[in-house]
Amino acid sequence: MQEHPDDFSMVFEGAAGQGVQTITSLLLPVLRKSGHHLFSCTEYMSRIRGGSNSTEIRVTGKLRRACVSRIDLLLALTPHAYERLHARLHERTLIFAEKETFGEHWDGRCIDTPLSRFATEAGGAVYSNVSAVGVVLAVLGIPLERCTAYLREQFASKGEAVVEHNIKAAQLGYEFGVQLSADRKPTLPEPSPEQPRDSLMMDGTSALGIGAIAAGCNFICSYPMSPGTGVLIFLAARAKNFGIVVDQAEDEIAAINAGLGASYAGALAMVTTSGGGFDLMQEGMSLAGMIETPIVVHIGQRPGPATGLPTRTEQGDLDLALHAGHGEFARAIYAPGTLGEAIDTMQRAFDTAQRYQIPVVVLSDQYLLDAVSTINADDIERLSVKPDIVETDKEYKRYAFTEDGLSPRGVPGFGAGIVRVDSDEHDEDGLITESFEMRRLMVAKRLRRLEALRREALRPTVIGEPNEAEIIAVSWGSNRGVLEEALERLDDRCVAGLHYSQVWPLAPESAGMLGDGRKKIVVIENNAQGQFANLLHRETGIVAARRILKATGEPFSVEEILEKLTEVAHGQST
Amino acid sequence: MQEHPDDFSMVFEGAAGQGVQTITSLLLPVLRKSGHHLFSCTEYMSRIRGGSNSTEIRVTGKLRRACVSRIDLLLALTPHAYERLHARLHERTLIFAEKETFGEHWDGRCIDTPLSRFATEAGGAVYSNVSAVGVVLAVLGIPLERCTAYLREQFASKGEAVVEHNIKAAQLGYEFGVQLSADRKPTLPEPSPEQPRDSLMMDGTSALGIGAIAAGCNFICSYPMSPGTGVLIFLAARAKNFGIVVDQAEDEIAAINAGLGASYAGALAMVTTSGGGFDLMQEGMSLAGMIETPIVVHIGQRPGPATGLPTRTEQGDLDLALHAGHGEFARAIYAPGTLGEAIDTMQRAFDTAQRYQIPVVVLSDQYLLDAVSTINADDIERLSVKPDIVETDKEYKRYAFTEDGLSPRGVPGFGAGIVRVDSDEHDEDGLITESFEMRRLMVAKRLRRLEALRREALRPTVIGEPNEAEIIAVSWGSNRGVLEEALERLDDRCVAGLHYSQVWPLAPESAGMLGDGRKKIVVIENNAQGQFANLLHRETGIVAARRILKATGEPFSVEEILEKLTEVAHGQST
Amino acid sequence: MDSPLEPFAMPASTDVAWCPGCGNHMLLKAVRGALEELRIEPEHLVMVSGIGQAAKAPQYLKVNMFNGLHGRALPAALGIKLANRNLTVVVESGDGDLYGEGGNHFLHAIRRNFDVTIIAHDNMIYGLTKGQASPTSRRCMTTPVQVGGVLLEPFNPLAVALALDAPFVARAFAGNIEQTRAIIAEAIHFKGCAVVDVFQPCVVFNKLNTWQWFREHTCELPEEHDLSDRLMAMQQAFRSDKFPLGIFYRNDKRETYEELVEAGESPLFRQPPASDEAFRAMLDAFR
Amino acid sequence: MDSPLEPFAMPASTDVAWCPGCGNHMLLKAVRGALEELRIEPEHLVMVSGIGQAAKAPQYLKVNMFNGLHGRALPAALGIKLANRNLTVVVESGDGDLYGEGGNHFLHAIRRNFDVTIIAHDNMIYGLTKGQASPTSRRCMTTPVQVGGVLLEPFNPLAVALALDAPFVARAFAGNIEQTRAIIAEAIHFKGCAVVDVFQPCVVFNKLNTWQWFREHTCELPEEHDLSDRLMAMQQAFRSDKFPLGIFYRNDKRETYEELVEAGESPLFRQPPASDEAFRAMLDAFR
Ligand SMILES: Cc1ncc(C[n+]2csc(CCOP(=O)(O)OP(=O)(O)O)c2C)c(N)n1
Ligand SMILES: Cc1ncc(C[n+]2csc(CCOP(=O)(O)OP(=O)(O)O)c2C)c(N)n1
Ligand code: SF4
Ligand code: SF4
Ligand SMILES: [Mg+2]
Ligand SMILES: [Mg+2]
Repeated sequence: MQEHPDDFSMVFEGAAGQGVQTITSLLLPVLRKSGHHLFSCTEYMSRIRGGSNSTEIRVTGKLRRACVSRIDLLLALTPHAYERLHARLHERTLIFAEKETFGEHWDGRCIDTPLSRFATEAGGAVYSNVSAVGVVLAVLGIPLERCTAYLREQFASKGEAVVEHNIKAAQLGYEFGVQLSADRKPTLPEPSPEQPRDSLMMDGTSALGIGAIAAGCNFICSYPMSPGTGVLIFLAARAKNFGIVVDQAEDEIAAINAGLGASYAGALAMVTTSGGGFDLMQEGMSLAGMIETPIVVHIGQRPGPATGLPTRTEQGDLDLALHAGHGEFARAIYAPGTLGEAIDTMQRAFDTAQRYQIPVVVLSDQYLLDAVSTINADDIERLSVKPDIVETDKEYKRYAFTEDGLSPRGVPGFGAGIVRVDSDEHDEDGLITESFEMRRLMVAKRLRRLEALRREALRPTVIGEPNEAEIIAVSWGSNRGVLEEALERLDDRCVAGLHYSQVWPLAPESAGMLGDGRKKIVVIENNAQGQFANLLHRETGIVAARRILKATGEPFSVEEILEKLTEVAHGQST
Repeated sequence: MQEHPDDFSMVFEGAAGQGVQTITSLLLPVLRKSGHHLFSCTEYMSRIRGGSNSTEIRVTGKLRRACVSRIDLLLALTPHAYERLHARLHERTLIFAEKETFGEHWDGRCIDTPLSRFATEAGGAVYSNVSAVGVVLAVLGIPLERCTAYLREQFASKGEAVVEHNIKAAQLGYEFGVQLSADRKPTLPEPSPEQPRDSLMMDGTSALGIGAIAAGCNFICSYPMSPGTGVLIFLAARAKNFGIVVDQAEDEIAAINAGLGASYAGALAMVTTSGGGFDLMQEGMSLAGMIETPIVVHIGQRPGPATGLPTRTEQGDLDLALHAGHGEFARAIYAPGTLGEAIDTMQRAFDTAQRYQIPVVVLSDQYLLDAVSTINADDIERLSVKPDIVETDKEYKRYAFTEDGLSPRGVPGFGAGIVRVDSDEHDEDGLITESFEMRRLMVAKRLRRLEALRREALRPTVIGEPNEAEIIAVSWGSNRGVLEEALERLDDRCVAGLHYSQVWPLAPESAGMLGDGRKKIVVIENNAQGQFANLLHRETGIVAARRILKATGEPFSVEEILEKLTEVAHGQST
Repeated sequence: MDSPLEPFAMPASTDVAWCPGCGNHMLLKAVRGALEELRIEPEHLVMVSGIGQAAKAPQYLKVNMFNGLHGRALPAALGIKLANRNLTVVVESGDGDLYGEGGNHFLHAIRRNFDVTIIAHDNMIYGLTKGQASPTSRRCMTTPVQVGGVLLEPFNPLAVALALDAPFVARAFAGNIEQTRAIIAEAIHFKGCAVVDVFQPCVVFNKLNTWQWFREHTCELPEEHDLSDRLMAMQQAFRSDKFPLGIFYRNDKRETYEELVEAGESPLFRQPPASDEAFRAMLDAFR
Repeated sequence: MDSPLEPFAMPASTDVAWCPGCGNHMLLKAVRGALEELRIEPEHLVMVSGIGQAAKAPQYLKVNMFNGLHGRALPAALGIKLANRNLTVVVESGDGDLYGEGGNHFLHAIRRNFDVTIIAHDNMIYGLTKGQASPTSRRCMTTPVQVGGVLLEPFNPLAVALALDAPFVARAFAGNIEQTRAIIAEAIHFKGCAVVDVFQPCVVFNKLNTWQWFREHTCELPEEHDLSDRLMAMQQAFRSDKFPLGIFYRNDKRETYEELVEAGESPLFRQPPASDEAFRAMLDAFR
């Protein structure tokens, strides 16, 4: 029996190309059918073959949205597994591996699992991973049939032989697995009876893509860059169905300028990239600010500087997003932390971009994008996002002065007017000007909308009872799940949490919600310097007493945050 | 007699192509020879011919480094002068213009000055500007001969006829000027007897160029962009003399990457640009941070966003410079406010870049770059900046771990070793790594130098007696001169000043020098939002009570700052 | 400027920021003449430009205008065209803008072959920034940056366009206003990516390539030139003794990008958002 | 890897991140063979690359390495060469890196004609980012982004290089390791900007342009090919029935950029700073 009756954590390790992804994609649906709550996340190297990647699957009694360090079951396809993961193993971890290749660290926890033999028997080395699935199903006590139907479906297109090989491989693994002595077999958490019927399982990338489609996105132009590419692929796959124009740009500069051209002409446009690509979009951001043209920019963060660790996670580009582009203009930045927030904030991003005629950033990271969890279809709401466009008349002026600084937006070819946008300082007509007075008015016009943006900013999500607490732990973006779970496990009324899914502008109530300086503030971030803590300081005057930071390229685990918060809580009470 | 006996301000206005620059370049040396203190600055439109540009020359009793609004003498070559400058005229302003073209605003202050007639008589319309010089010399009571020798020199290469035409034009103007009734003739400030012999006159661009050459800069690769191009031209003109490799890049991305390549190979490299071009260099900044390779980046700021006002001034790119490039790495940012500071901080920029193996930004603006003033040659000190390079041996590791995070820097072709730099996360050898532990160490290594950088940061310049004052006015970059003069004129012990010529990291004494929150802080900046005030808040916790901001594209005048500070001072005492 | 009743005329008060004698004035006339000839409606035309003297051209016509960033006219034009295929899209910018800062987009716009007309104001200099070498500057010309003279081989826009199989490649000289107008009209009428490099003297900064120089160094394409022969066109593009003027190459068979792109047939601003049904159907895949 | 006594050999423990069967392995061998043949000293060689699978190549040789940003190998190489002309500079990167993200630098590096060898690992795909179209991808190939197939005309690196008068233009196929080695050796030996596009199958993501495909679609240049004739080279570069291998064009008469640049004859790191005298003399001009 595992340590936590309510929480079983499995890790599947293998080289790129060995099919660890297949293991997960077979196990997850089967486990879901059994009514379990699932969470899964992935870490992988920046290579196509070889190396050592791993996926964690948590089977839990209630919905979880974070990874744990603890591994209850490890299935290792390469000898690197031990070296990379040993610190996460515990005394009773079940380790499935082949003794022959596993190396010197073989010990009592290891179970010699002849996967390559099974694979060869089944039809070839490629089937190792499916044998592994068989082993795991048996160990978890899930009937093999639940999987075989699925295997048939998945591989039908590849011909009967392949289907049979797969099923054979699974069977061999299964037969091996059932022999595991009962006392080593784990007990999974009770399947939850009220697991809702309409639950959907997806990764963060899909959630963002769904948000974009929900918002009516009909134009995306981007240059591939991990981990931002997924959103491009998601939309490309659905382009025909939803009438989305998809263009792969020659570089990121082209991408954002094409996005702005499209938006000028009335498209609901977005681009997706990562920090390095976003560097190249800065001038485009500035242009969006100047010509008051909506654009949504998704940044899938990864560790920098420069190329850094291309397939890892970090929250190191907040400062960059806050200040991207020269000169001064309004923007908004969302940073979702759950599937629901991803779908919701992506829609808000389009809506905000349209209504305020500004560039809007959605800041995610590799961890969030690749992590798989579930959401209820019923909980997915569509905002009504409309391109905020007017039909022009002969007298139309693109930058007509108004009280709130927002001019009705026309597009070329809709109405009798002429629509001019200019990256130079311009007059109401959009024509170049050198007048200092016009400049003064236009600067004020462009910035005035910041007030309304601030008023509308999303309030942070409250976790626990901040009013009663002495300590408030703050997270943003992908760290919502880990903070929620750590606080629950900490179970100490003296510590509460706040999660920001919009990081600019900050909700005006922030200072109050953070206790106006009377509480101890702990900020949790996946970066080296505490960029959000700095922002909170600047915007609310509140200084974080403690920054819990990590910039190794890995996400925080529940245990890590729990440990740090425990430390802080103890520090407080003594 | 003018309002301020110690301060005479002349403005020369004309269309682009009419030779206003020539007027200034003839008058300044002549006035200097007479022993006057001079300050001059220029504002111009983004066009090559036409429009209306103007240059201000101040003749002062002591060294000044700021512009005034007040115009004591206006020489207008176009009718736009009135419309653009009328608010700056006073009751006794001498206005020289041609009645025929000046338009409806002709009044008692105007003196009909037939410059075109003189020009035609002298040899053609192009000589109007030289006639204007003659007029002004006469009015100021400076013998014409002081100018004719200079004219001969200047135009010798164009042939005797041109020289004669020029002299004739000057004479005609002079003869006209001497007729001005004595009571309207201004009295210049007394020439200062101890005007040092070795005083040099130059603009900010030249000062930065001199700083670069003093530091041993031997490589510049840049793409033209106003107002940053001047530094490129300055170095190109002296490339042969000083062995500087000059390359005009195809774009700004190429520029910074070539700079980094050169620096990697041992050059003392810089690039120059403006905000929009710097946007494109962000990824290169990030690369510099990652590969720990020195580079100096000069940003000549101008009003954004986007193309904005290409020939105007602003301090709107501080936030950008502070956060440029994705990921986290150390940098330093200088922002000189005088010729001396320009020469000094440019040298420091090279020195800091070399010693800390980081990108260093020098943040100037159009106003500073184009403003002409004087400096004593004796006051120009050369720092010894050496490429901090070691000869490598076989075992050489580019990123060897050391206590302070700085590894001895080798260059290819010097020694028996191999020098590898990698934009991916890397090990001590500079080879790509996927190790989380190595990542952790390298992140710490790259950031550790921030402590030393902070310790070494330049202290702000103290103006007046901050300890006694209740109010401290803070400036950075090009606003030093205007703050100094306004404080002097205010002459109120309750207000003192602090000027920052390094804006990142901030001098650690900052909070103390700002009175630790016990004084009223006023921050003066040429931008719309108060970016430096935000930085001060974030870094010292001190909130500016007042932000004096301007983002019209024009610099602050002494009068403006004086007025605002008077307001603040009165607000304080009542 | 002339009567505001003319379709593309700006108000008389319009201040044209170009120097007297500059080739841009004539080129503007040629463009306007071509637009009038083609009877294009100003509301259905978008002029796209970057930054530079040339790039100011769209400011002087009464048309929809996207005056974007230096070097980035082409991607913006692509976005506009893909968002609304009914619009006629014309890019006008400088040699520095299109071939220097924007060189990469020039390559990939041609590869896409979307329906756009690229009019390059080729004055062989950076005008707006006061006279540095541009990609098309001739060897040895000195400038304040190129103090020892230009060292780089001039960029050959026609040869590069031909190398990438641009379906319409032409050169004009603003001094021949009639020919220029005719070529531009044909280029705008052409369906696909049409490249027109137009020689345009900068009378202030380029003292080498003057009106006179261009007159002396240009000629007509040879009589026997076959504008369907890409290699022959290339041969003419390689010439540097004299620079032939005219349409070098024309290929009506290349499909345009927007014909190939599956979505976006009707203007995107008219496109209704995904129906709730379709949206829910998409979600079903995640059950 | 092999004996660490060989000049370019990495330690045996070196983990090569390429897939088994990938063309990069053979290309690496060819490059190494060329370097050994030329007896270049590793300390005087700098390999420069961008980001991608191809761009990892310099990690697997014991040489000075500047592994810079995606698309930016060429400007870095320029800076290196100008800072120290004694160094041999070789750029190795992918088709996406050099012709996509870095397209503008490709154009202007050729215009400069500095002494560099550009080895493009042309697998007609983005390998590292898992299989999107690259600039050289053939029409109609489908990928997760190009779901309806590639719509753009493939970039023709040889034709573009020839259009810009690159003085050394060649194509190789990693499958012909001996020819590849020979071409690369000649290219490195050549003084000036040498462009070598090397076909290199990506066995994981490019299911269209396989080893087999390349074998079937390549051929030798015709016997009568005159490698001093640029137009003839262009004609061969235009071919798409089969892709000829070999040196298309060679011109030994173009001066290199660094010969023309006045400063920087001795390595800049050895250059003493301006003497105080010279410095003060410069200041005198401002008196
Ligand atoms: C990113 C960026 N870099 C540089 C500039 C400065 N700049 C403006 S126009 C121009 C060159 C203009 O040359 P060209 O395109 O040939 O146009 P011309 O003025 O000659 O018509 C440059 C370098 C800029 N605006 N933006
Ligand atoms: C600025 C930037 N944009 C995008 C990327 C992501 N990226 C890395 S490699 C690559 C393409 C690789 O293709 P190619 O150059 O052909 O090399 P290959 O992997 O095929 O050898 C891309 C798009 C990046 N690292 N930096
Ligand atoms: S600077 Fe040259 S290109 Fe610009 S308007 Fe004047 S003459 Fe024309
Ligand atoms: S992904 Fe393709 S290019 Fe990259 S190593 Fe594998 S086979 Fe080679
Ligand atoms: Mg030009
Ligand atoms: Mg490739």
